[in-house]
Amino acid sequence: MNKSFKEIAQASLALTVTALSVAFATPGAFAADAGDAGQRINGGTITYVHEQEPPCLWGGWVQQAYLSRQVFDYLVSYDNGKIRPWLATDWSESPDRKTITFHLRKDVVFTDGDKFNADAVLANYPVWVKGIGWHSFTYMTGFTKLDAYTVALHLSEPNPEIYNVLANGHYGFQSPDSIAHNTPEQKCLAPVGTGPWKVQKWTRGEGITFLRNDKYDWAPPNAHHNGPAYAAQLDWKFVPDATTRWGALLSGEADVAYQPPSVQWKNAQRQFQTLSFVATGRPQALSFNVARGPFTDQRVRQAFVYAIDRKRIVAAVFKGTAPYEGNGSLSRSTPLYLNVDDDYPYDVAKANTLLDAAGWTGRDAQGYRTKDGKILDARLPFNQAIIDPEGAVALQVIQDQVKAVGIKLDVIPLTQTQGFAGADSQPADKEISFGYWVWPSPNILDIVYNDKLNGFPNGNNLSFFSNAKIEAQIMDAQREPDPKLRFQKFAVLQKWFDDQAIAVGVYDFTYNVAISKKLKGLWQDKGNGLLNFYDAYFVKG
Amino acid sequence: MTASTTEFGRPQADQKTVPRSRIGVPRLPVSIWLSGLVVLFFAIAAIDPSLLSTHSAFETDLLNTLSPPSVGHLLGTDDIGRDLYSRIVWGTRQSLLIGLGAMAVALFGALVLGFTAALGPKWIAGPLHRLLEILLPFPILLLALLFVALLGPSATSLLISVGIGTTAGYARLIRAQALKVRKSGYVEAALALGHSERTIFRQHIAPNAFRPLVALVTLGIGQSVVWASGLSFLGLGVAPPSPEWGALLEAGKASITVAWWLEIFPGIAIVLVALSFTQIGRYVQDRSEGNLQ
Amino acid sequence: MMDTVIDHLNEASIESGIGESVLQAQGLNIWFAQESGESRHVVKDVSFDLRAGQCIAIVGESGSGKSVTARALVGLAGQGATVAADRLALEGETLLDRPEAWWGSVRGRKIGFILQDALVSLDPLRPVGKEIEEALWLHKWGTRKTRLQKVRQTLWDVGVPEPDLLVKQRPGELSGGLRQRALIASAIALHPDIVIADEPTTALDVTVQAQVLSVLKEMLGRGTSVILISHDLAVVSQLADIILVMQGGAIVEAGPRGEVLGRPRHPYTQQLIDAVPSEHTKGTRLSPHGGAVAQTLFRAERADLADSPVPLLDARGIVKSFPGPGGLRRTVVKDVSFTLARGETLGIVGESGSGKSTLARIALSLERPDSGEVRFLGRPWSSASIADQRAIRRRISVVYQDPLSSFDPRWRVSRILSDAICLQEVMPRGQVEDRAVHLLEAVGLSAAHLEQWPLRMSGGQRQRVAIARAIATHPEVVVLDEAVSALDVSIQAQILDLLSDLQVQLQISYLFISHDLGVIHHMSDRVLVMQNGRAVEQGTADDVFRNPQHAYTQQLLASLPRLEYANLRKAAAWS
Amino acid sequence: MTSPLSLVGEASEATGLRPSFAARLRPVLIRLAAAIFVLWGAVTVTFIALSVLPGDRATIILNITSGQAIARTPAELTPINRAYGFDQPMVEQYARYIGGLLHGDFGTSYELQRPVAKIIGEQIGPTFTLAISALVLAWIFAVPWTLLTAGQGRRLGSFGSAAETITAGLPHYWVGILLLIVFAITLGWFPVIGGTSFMNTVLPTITLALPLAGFLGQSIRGEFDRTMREPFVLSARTRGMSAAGVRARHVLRHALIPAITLSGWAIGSLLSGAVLVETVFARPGLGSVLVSAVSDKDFPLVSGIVILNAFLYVVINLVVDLIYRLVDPRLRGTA
Repeated sequence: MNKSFKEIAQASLALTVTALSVAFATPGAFAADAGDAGQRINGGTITYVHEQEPPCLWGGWVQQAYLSRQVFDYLVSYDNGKIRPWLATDWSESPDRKTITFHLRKDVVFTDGDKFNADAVLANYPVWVKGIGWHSFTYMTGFTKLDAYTVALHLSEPNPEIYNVLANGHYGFQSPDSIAHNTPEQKCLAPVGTGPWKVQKWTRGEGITFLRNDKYDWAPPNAHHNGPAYAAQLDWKFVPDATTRWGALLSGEADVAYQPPSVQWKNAQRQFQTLSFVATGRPQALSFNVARGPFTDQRVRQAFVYAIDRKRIVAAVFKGTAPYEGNGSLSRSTPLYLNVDDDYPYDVAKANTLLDAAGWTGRDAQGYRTKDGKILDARLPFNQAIIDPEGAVALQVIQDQVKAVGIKLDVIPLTQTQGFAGADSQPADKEISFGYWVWPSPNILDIVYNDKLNGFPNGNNLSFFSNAKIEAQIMDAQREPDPKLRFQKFAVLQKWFDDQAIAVGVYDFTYNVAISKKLKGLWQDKGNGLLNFYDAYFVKG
Repeated sequence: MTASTTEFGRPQADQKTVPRSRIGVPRLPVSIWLSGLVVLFFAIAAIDPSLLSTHSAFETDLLNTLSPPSVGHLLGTDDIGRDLYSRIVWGTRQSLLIGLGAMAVALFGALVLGFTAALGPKWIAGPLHRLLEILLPFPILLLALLFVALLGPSATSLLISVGIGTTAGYARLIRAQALKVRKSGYVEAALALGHSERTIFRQHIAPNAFRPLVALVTLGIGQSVVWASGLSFLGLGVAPPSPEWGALLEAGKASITVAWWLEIFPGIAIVLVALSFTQIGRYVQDRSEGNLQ
Repeated sequence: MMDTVIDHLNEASIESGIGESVLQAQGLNIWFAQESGESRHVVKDVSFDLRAGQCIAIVGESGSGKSVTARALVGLAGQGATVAADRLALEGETLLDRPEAWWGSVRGRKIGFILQDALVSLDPLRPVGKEIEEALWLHKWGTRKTRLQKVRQTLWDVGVPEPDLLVKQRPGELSGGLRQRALIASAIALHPDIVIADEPTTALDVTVQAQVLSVLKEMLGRGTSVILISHDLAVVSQLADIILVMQGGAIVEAGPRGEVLGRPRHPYTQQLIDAVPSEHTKGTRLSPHGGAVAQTLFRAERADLADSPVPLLDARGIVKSFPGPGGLRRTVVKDVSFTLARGETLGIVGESGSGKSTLARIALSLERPDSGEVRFLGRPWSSASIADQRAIRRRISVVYQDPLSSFDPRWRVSRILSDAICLQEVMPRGQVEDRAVHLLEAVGLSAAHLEQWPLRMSGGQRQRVAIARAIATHPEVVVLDEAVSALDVSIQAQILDLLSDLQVQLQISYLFISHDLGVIHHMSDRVLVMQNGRAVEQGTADDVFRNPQHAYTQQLLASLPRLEYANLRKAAAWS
Repeated sequence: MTSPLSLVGEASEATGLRPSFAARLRPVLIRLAAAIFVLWGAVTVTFIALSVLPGDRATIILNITSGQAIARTPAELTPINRAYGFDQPMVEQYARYIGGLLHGDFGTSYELQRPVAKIIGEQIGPTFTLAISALVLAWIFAVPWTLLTAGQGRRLGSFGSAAETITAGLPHYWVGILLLIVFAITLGWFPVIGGTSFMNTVLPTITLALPLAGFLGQSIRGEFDRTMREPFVLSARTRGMSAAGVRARHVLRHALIPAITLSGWAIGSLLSGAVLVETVFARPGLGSVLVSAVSDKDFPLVSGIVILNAFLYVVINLVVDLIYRLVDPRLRGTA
């Protein structure tokens, strides 16, 4: 391990921990860490009720990472901001920080008996490229084999957070044999990994049964034990309705429930153990269209933000299940996050002043502001597959509140088809976008504010922001080798986007679970909150 | 052929006149009165909701969320403090519009398809009849899903999708009815008198084939409201702030463990409308059948 | 009045000199509760005394209360009925206020009940054998095996030739005669002492009717008492010892058969007897007040009609077949030819299924014959193009058996008539109405009926409207397809009189189709007898009826029940 | 009265053959041809409908696999278009699909990356069980109910009929939620999480059966009341049969006939209802698969479900036809 890596790791640890502790206290973040090992029961079936069912177990969607994490292992492990070894025992960076050499463990076998080695890493790379839609944002360009258990990872840009990426659930390893010979269907339903669990059966619409990998002996150092998982079986069920999940936990049919209804969150904290994890990356944020329409005017953007009481909305709608987030670029768990929660407090008078100044002085019959005969109208299409029902409710309150200052907000729900087909994604289609992106690195700025992607409009740029200078500044921050300077540069950028009100945060995408009191040891991965059932065990009584 | 002297079992066969009360209003069963009142209430709500509502349907009140039914909020408030009663009242227009509109769409399609399939020239009637056979096994919901996917989730696409989803069924009924009327004595009598086919269609077949459908139409309005709310429930319905009833149910689901009223009252509204239209429809049906006997 | 009736009854029973009283009714009254809360008095003070082995007939027209009376005797007067009597007794035991369970043991065992038209009076979904066996099973008679034997025996007794085959068949698969016998078998399987037969022969062909009557006759011979309900005096005259004439719920005349039919005292009885059409009534009026037809109609003069030697209708070699079950075609009309001259009535008579109605439809060009042709005034008619046919249609009109179904249910009388009137010529609205009133008056109705719904009119009034519509277009030919078959005898008499008057006045030719030999003989100049699609005999009415050549015609006439006593009297009165 | 599959009756009417073997075979062949025609039509309609739907298939596939909702660059789309053959003309894609069908190949789901036949094979069981048990339960509810309340006077009749009207107007998902909350979550009598075991099937079945029972009840009642006025009812009474006996032994059978026809029709609506019920109870089945397949323009999967549905419709109506003939022997021998 070379010097610069340690420094980076320490710096990011410090920053992230501060951010987390300041912003969002999570009671019992490590559920029952103190569980009495003497009462532990070996074996048993853990039933977890989750919300969404992805098409395949593995892929680029965070819903898939939740599942992949159970059957795959990763090169490194992300432990509270610190990078720890896992399948790679040791690594070093080249001076230009664009090549990282990983030394691999030699005792790891896939559940189909295939060996994990440099060839296996190389065999997985094309799979990642094909299967992870946003792969190019990681700046990875490929692996080369140095010897049977040594590989070199090549990057197009230096990326200090590449370790977070490699640890984040998507970049797991499948057996080379299965990649070469299994049918697409097998690869989709039951990919073969080295992880603590293997898929036994996926009943679509119902759930997945995982069986313990009895040969497992290569847990990361931040796990609580090594060797096979404590429980013998993991039943991962898909239950779309929150109330039903809550009922299942109450009745004892489930041991762990994803996202209980917000109205029951206080109860959940009382009656059960709970875990919360604020996802890294971008929070649920409002991105204003700065390419055309009324929000090209900074005053109008700011007025919109002053007009909404974000803190109170989030408190009322989410009832503690998700924290308010002021920053529109980075969530509070993302490395190098800057807290801007106190900017833009709820101030209707200020909003009105700003709008008047921007020339929206006329009023129509319904009280909406007009300028040159045009109503101050903002369309906000949102994908129902991505914004949960409570997010949609928050939008309704926003709609009601901006009406008070004369802004007409059209909240337009899109079906899954429309959403995934990229409907209403052109500058002419909308004035405001609403959405999040789970991403373990501050280079999210590069992804969401970049005008062009390979010469074509960048679909991730929801604000249609186009400013070569800022783009260069983002890349400069990204390339900055000194952690302190890098933090400063990213802080400046975050502050700039906040001041400009190009995007403002509303709430953080939060992964909450409620856990039965008889299940201990369950923990959430500190990279993107993935549940780790490997350490979970039942206790007597 | 049976002689029509079957008196037994129908001793009041010649007593078909509607009993009338003194002021000349037909004496209607209590259930019809009640149904009428319900329809009237919702009709007013649809025409001018402000006459019946107590609050704004859209104004949020974050200090007063999920409060149970009380004098201030007759049916309680929702998760962002909106008055449920007023939301139901304001949602009436859209819900009923979807019900009526879907029925209108279904009826229009069914009339064109049904009559053409029954009476059109052979080269079109045959294939059309087969087309109806193809559409029938399509689950209504699948057609609806397709249309919502095509048009996006909105009241219009709900209306069109439910309408088109139910068209084939009605078209088949109209076809059967038209064929039946075409074989009736009065059509033959008109033919024997020397009327043209067109006149006979206009004077006899069209109105008489449609007659028994009047009841079905009212039944169908209620059913359409239920179907549309089902689609809203699947998230394929009207935009969120809109208080369409299906959307209310969908929204209430999340809080049902602490706020039963959010799920119960919109459901009752839907059932009441479906029930009232059905009652009236069945009454009309009974009357019209009585007249046809 | 009441006293005299009872006196007569007693006289009658003494006269016939048979057995003791088995079923007695004194002052039987029945009311029906109505929706309005009031009640309708439908049976008023009916009394009779049925003796063992005796047949009492109750005669009356629809609505006279005869069927309700019959049903009250088995405790099934109907929902909302209130039955009261001074005495209503079966073999000395009262029938009033009996619990359901008690009735269950009486019905079918002590009193058998035969309804009209077995097609609807037997469960169409069940084999006939099951239905008859059920009667035995209900009264816990025998074992399954002996019951089946008994069923066959009973069927044999009522004259079913192949009982083994019949038990497995359903009513729909049986001919009218077999069906009616099966129904009788189900009612008498347990040899009840009393059999009530409610219109047992209505809607049956004349030959089948004769068979059924003979079965009833046999039962009487075996000592069973029978109450026979009928609207048909001729049928009644075959069986009854005592006849009760009911009108408006009350008995207006009662007495032994010979007396009631031969020397009727009540004018209503007289009227009923006079109304029966037959060979003797030909050329006479049947109804006392069907008379005065308004002379308001004008006869259409047409150039092409003037002394044309060609017949109005000329049908040659008509053949018509329809697809039947199993892909077979059934030939319904086989090589039938006829002509119809101006002002003439051609009667077409035959039993159900003989093809007479199909022939009528071909004569109307509503159906195209497979081969053969019908010509109108020598011009193509059945083979003409649709447009040419339309030009002729108004000159050949039609009256159906069931006028109600031939009216659009949404139309009032005025619309029905103006629809036909306007086809003839375009005229202003007021004139149309005038003409509609003329037409109504011509058929014995008035302007008051213009705004009525056919549904709310009586059967006779409806048929008058149908006739008014038929003559509205100044037709030369009117096809009357069983036009009076569904009417009560007195109404039938009025309609027949009306038709005769109109014929004389308007010089219309009638193609008169009926299964009723009496009606045909009364109305027709010439007669065509049809059997199984063939015209077996043709000739003048008197020739055919008095001197039938074909065996089938002879059989038909032999089966016809005749109103013996009345005929004697009438023949004497008119000769 | 025509059979529900009126295709057949009309077709055979026009023929003038002797009832030879060929003639007996002919209706069967016609029926078969009609069924195949219905299947083909259903597939074609689905193909056209899904082709017309807006949204680029490759974009959808790409976005679903990455969990994003953005427009894609041609560089990203081209390989996917090539892999799935979306770059070929529509007619060719259609021909390829139909060709596959003729060889028994239902294609592979775009979204789930699996053979459609396999997906449907997995999901048909729970849905079919649900639909059929709901149909059976609806009958179990409706028949005794009408037998108890129909034809016994006005007051009882209106009570029975009102109950039917209310149940017939109940929205499936609403009933489902209430049952779930009351009987599974609050009282704990039934499991909360959907599965396919017997206990898991009880509440969904009741949910789906209740409105159907209302419809069946209405139709049975109408026919029941009508049949009660038939002369053969009086005729049976005069033979000594009790009122209850006549109702159970004679009238009921007649009254069931229209309800049997309705049951054949109900299959389409049962499957639609199953989608909602499966969503409420988080029960595996075709419903949720169908909803997401349509959303993702997953043509092979939607088409597979449509074919299956049309096939079931045809088969069930054949069964209904048979039951029909069993109950109403008058129809026997009419082809």
